[in-house]
Amino acid sequence: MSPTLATARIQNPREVYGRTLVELGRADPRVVVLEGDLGKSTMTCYFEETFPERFFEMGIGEANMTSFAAGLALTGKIPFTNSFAVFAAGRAYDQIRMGVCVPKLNVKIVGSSAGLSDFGDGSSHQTVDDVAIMRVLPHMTVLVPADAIEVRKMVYAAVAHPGPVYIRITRNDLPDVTREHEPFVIGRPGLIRDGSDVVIFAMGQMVSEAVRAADALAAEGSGARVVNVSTLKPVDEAALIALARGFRGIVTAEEHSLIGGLASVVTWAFRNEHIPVRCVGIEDRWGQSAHSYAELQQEYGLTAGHVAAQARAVLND
Amino acid sequence: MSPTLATARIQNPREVYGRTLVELGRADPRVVVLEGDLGKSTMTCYFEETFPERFFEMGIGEANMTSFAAGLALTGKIPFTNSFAVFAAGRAYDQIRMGVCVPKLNVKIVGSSAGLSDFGDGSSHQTVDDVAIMRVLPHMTVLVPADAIEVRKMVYAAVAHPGPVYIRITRNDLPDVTREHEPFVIGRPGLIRDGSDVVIFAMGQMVSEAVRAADALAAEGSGARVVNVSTLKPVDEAALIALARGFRGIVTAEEHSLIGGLASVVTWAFRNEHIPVRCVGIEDRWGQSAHSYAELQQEYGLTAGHVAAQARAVLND
Amino acid sequence: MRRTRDPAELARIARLIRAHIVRMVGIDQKGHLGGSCSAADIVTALYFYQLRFDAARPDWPGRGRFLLSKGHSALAQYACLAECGFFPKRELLKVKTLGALLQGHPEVDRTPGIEANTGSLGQGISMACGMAAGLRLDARDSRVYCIVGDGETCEGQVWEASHAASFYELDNLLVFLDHNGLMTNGKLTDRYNTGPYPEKWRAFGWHVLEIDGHDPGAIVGALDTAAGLKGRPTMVVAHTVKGKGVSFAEHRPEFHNGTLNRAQYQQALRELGADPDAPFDETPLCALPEFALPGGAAATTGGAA
Amino acid sequence: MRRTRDPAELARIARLIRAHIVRMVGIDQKGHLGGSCSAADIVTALYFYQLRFDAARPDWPGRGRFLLSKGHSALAQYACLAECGFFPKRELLKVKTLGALLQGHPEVDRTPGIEANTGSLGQGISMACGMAAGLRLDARDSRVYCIVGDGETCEGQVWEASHAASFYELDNLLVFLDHNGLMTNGKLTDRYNTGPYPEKWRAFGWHVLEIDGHDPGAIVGALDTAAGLKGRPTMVVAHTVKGKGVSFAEHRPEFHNGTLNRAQYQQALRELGADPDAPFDETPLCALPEFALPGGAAATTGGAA
Ligand SMILES: Cc1ncc(C[n+]2csc(CCOP(=O)(O)OP(=O)(O)O)c2C)c(N)n1
Ligand SMILES: Cc1ncc(C[n+]2csc(CCOP(=O)(O)OP(=O)(O)O)c2C)c(N)n1
Ligand SMILES: [Mg+2]
Ligand SMILES: [Mg+2]
Repeated sequence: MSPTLATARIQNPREVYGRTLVELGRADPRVVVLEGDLGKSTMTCYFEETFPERFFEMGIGEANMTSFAAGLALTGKIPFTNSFAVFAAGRAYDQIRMGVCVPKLNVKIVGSSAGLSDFGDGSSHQTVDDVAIMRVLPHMTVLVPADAIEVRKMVYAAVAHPGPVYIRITRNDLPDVTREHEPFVIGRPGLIRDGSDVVIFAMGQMVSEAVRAADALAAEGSGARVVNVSTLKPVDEAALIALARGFRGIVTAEEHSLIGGLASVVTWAFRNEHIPVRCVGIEDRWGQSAHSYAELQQEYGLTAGHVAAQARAVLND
Repeated sequence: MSPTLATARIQNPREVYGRTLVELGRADPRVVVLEGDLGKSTMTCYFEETFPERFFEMGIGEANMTSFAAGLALTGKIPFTNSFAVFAAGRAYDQIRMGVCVPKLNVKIVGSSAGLSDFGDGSSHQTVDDVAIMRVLPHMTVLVPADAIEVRKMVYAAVAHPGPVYIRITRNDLPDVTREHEPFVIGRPGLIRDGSDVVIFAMGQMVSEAVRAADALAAEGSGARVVNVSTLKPVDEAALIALARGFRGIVTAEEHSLIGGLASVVTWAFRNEHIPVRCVGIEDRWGQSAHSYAELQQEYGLTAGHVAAQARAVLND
Repeated sequence: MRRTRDPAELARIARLIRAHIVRMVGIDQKGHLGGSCSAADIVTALYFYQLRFDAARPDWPGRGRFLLSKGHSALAQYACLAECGFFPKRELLKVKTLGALLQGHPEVDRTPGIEANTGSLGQGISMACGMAAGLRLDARDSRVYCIVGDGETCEGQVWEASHAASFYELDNLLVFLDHNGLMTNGKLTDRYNTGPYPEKWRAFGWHVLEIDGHDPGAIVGALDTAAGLKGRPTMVVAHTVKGKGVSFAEHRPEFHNGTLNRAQYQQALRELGADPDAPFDETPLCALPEFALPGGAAATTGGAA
Repeated sequence: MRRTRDPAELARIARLIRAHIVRMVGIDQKGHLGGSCSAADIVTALYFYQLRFDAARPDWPGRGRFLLSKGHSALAQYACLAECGFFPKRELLKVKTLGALLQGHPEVDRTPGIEANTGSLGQGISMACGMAAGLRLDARDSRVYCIVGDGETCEGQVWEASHAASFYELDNLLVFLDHNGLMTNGKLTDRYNTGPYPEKWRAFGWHVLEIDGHDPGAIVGALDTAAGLKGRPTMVVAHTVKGKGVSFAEHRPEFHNGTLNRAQYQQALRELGADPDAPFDETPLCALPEFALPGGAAATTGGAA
């Protein structure tokens, strides 16, 4: 039940994303890919090489890319739009909203280099807000993979799911924390590691930090259950509540603003549950440049240490 | 303490907005106004008539309007951008985010015909999401007036406040529910009507519905305190908690998605308070056309009756 | 359905369409009269001359696609769809009411014959490009038709789409510019000039035609000409009059999304040759003998694509 | 600071600026080498010939404004700002580190001499228009200079801004198009063509000049010419080479936001006439006698606006 991160395989989620698109391109001729001039970062370059006729370079025009994808969906295709998350979601917000989400079109939006993972480029290339703005859209499904294993399953799930899907992908390498053989089901939270004192609901990159935090807490005699909340919409509130039943407190952990992301999902789901909750996330601040991702994790309070500290605090609440 | 809505003056918020812009234009030469081809709806037409040289018709280009306003702010102006809320906020989301909010520029964004108030035009012209997407932006101030009295004060407050402000304005006439002589202070919730059993936190148009609900509840012997939460960001969480202390339950009421608006603000603020809460708002659906606003209020569960029903329910929780 | 290229017949149908627009605007309610009337002749020519469709199977994959990028002119399209038999004509009278088939702006999942959700300006032309690309991927000969507003050209997305269409050589795409010179709040040349249009689209790599957008012969001619233009998309700059056909609304921005009082409503109908007091005729044109195809041939014949 | 219009001197300074760009890109880290180098001659001419500023008072209202709409080329601007004395040169070596004055993309509230936050492509040119309008409202003679990328012209907002600038007759606005033919992932003509540029901006109502963007004489000439062009904004289509000055990076998309290994780093510096082993010279050009103004005259003199 407890993955040891020390020995876990490390994979790059966007690399796996790019390879999975090719698999799906082979399996389903309806899959088409649109790119906003970042194909060597988003890794749609593999799809372009393999299926040039189903690949559309859309230049640096995220709005048009998105509505163009809507048009492709209206002819029965399953288009994936690609750019950095900040642009894929935010620059094309109205196009996603009006053209895709209102009519529930089959467009998949993939936000790459999400969160703070484009550490060098600073505030303009970092997303603290993408989950929030995608979550408020009726008909949207919002997925945040915890590792590359989940990326692959999610891309399959997105193709199988009729309707708009947003997938948030980090630039960072990530250790495998989910299990290859377990199916991914949209909406279902995943138990990663068990414990009986505090439950840590974590999203994306923070799932592995939560596992590390749980290791530290275990050494101190506190049991932390780590739950991977990789579907941010739709949320199975009953499942979350069931997973926290009998626990003394909840910690949430996300590499996203505390407004509108996982902390919102959980505090909303538990609004009438009366169980103490503490939240780890970005405190209503913009991103900034740094020499490494680790520096930003420290600066924004997004390490295993921060998660463990909140777990200790909530156990004392 | 209890306004009687039956005899309250009715005013049109956008009319008052337009007049106030002219007052401010007179008082402060830095005030400039940008319009996205809807000046006779947003009522910036008054400013245009009075100060043509400080009025900029920007055509139907909300992105450029917003960044152009950022440029004006960078030369010391206090620009107001204007369009329907759906476009002012959503079509220019990235421009507001990157160009205005990251550097905390002095740009005021006014979203007109907000919520479902453009009832005939349907989903493409109705905003269920604007408060959510504006709230996730660091440095942003988000204001939702309960009546025209508050509109005027907010426009003054926006000019006095250095930094980005979003103001959400309905197309509907509204009865005066706030008091002319009481100052508006950004962040401060306003006590509209008192009671001691349940507290209703309401936003915008729903404040008057909440007052009507409180009247109905009073007739049944239940006391409802109505609080106008007209600043959705920054939120004075301690003030909200103090206003609910000793109450048996909370109801929130907003003409906005339950995701990301007032319900999020309140459930977040009360996350460790353990007081029952029920929320009235739009349940993750898009808007649609109707013959009247009242029909949509009914359809989306946004009447005084719906508020009163949730109050009764929370008192039984 | 039978096709006609007779200018007089198309003009007669367009008058009927405009009368429906007036009915849908109604009395003392807001409605997009101006832009619906300026586009009415083009929309009419598309449905009654050009477009290949099967009203009984609105999602027939072989159909031509038509979408209004200027979605606020939906009334013109709704009227044509009703007369072509996509849904009962009485739906026109329920437009914009709660639960109606016909929403304030086009909605693809609600209304048979509507191809996309438009209403947020600038998006529809991008969708049209995506459709054209999708049809080509499937090696379909269907064409995509789209109308953009001149005010709409303020939206940068129109130019993004124009780059895409020309780069991908979407010669199965034909766009009309409804060049009525007005946006919501006045004259484009006064308030925010986005012309000259032919030069712009030529520089963006399109074929450009210029016509009188109220001359059915010219519209049909442009459709025929465009069918032969290869290698690039075609833009037809159509000179139009906002509010066309309703004398007091012509050239008047007040009627962009304006209100008719009872007298205006009645006058408008009369000017369009309709009797305001007559009961609403529920029989669609497609049910008339002169529009039914002889010998029960499939409704999908006729029409260029 | 003293101004120079001597092409040889400007070329010499531009080499120095490029060497700083290489230093900021560093070894085994990502950095926007290509677009910074393609814009280096233009940025150099702006700071050392054209722009009116006071490095000690970066917010002096009488200054000319320069902003990079293609914000990812900030390294070129940072280097010039440092050499002009806006901040200590050693800040260049801390670029993109936590808490640094110099962020990955320009930030107005962080960095003296930076005029706006750019990095999300397409927005800067709109901001430049707004600044030009604001300066005109205040009856200032300051001018606004801006650089857009050719890939950036995919963004519709560039064309929205182009409409605004021409409609408002912003003749105090001068924009350079850094036409290096490449975007992130390859050649524009192959991957997503947005040319031809002069035709487009002429159709959008701009004055258009065309120059070799690496010829300081031509850049200075365009600046002089543009100063006399009235009634409309001016676009200078500058033909450039991405990665210019670093032989192995020229015309190569890999170095758009690429990585230099140690050998490449050293070679690049050497090609630019810099000794990779020499200690970093912390003295800015503005402190050298030949760049200081004679007799301590205010730094704000010189420069066109
Ligand atoms: C993105 C967006 N901004 C604003 C509006 C509001 N709006 C609806 S129609 C219109 C004017 C359109 O003018 P034009 O394109 O010339 O249409 P026409 O004259 O044919 O009616 C405006 C501003 C909108 N629908 N979408
Ligand atoms: C809105 C937006 N989309 C995508 C990007 C990512 N991006 C940064 S630079 C670049 C390519 C720019 O090409 P060009 O404008 O030609 O610049 P240059 O060749 O001068 O470097 C892209 C796609 C961005 N910064 N902003
Ligand atoms: Mg028009
Ligand atoms: Mg380039």
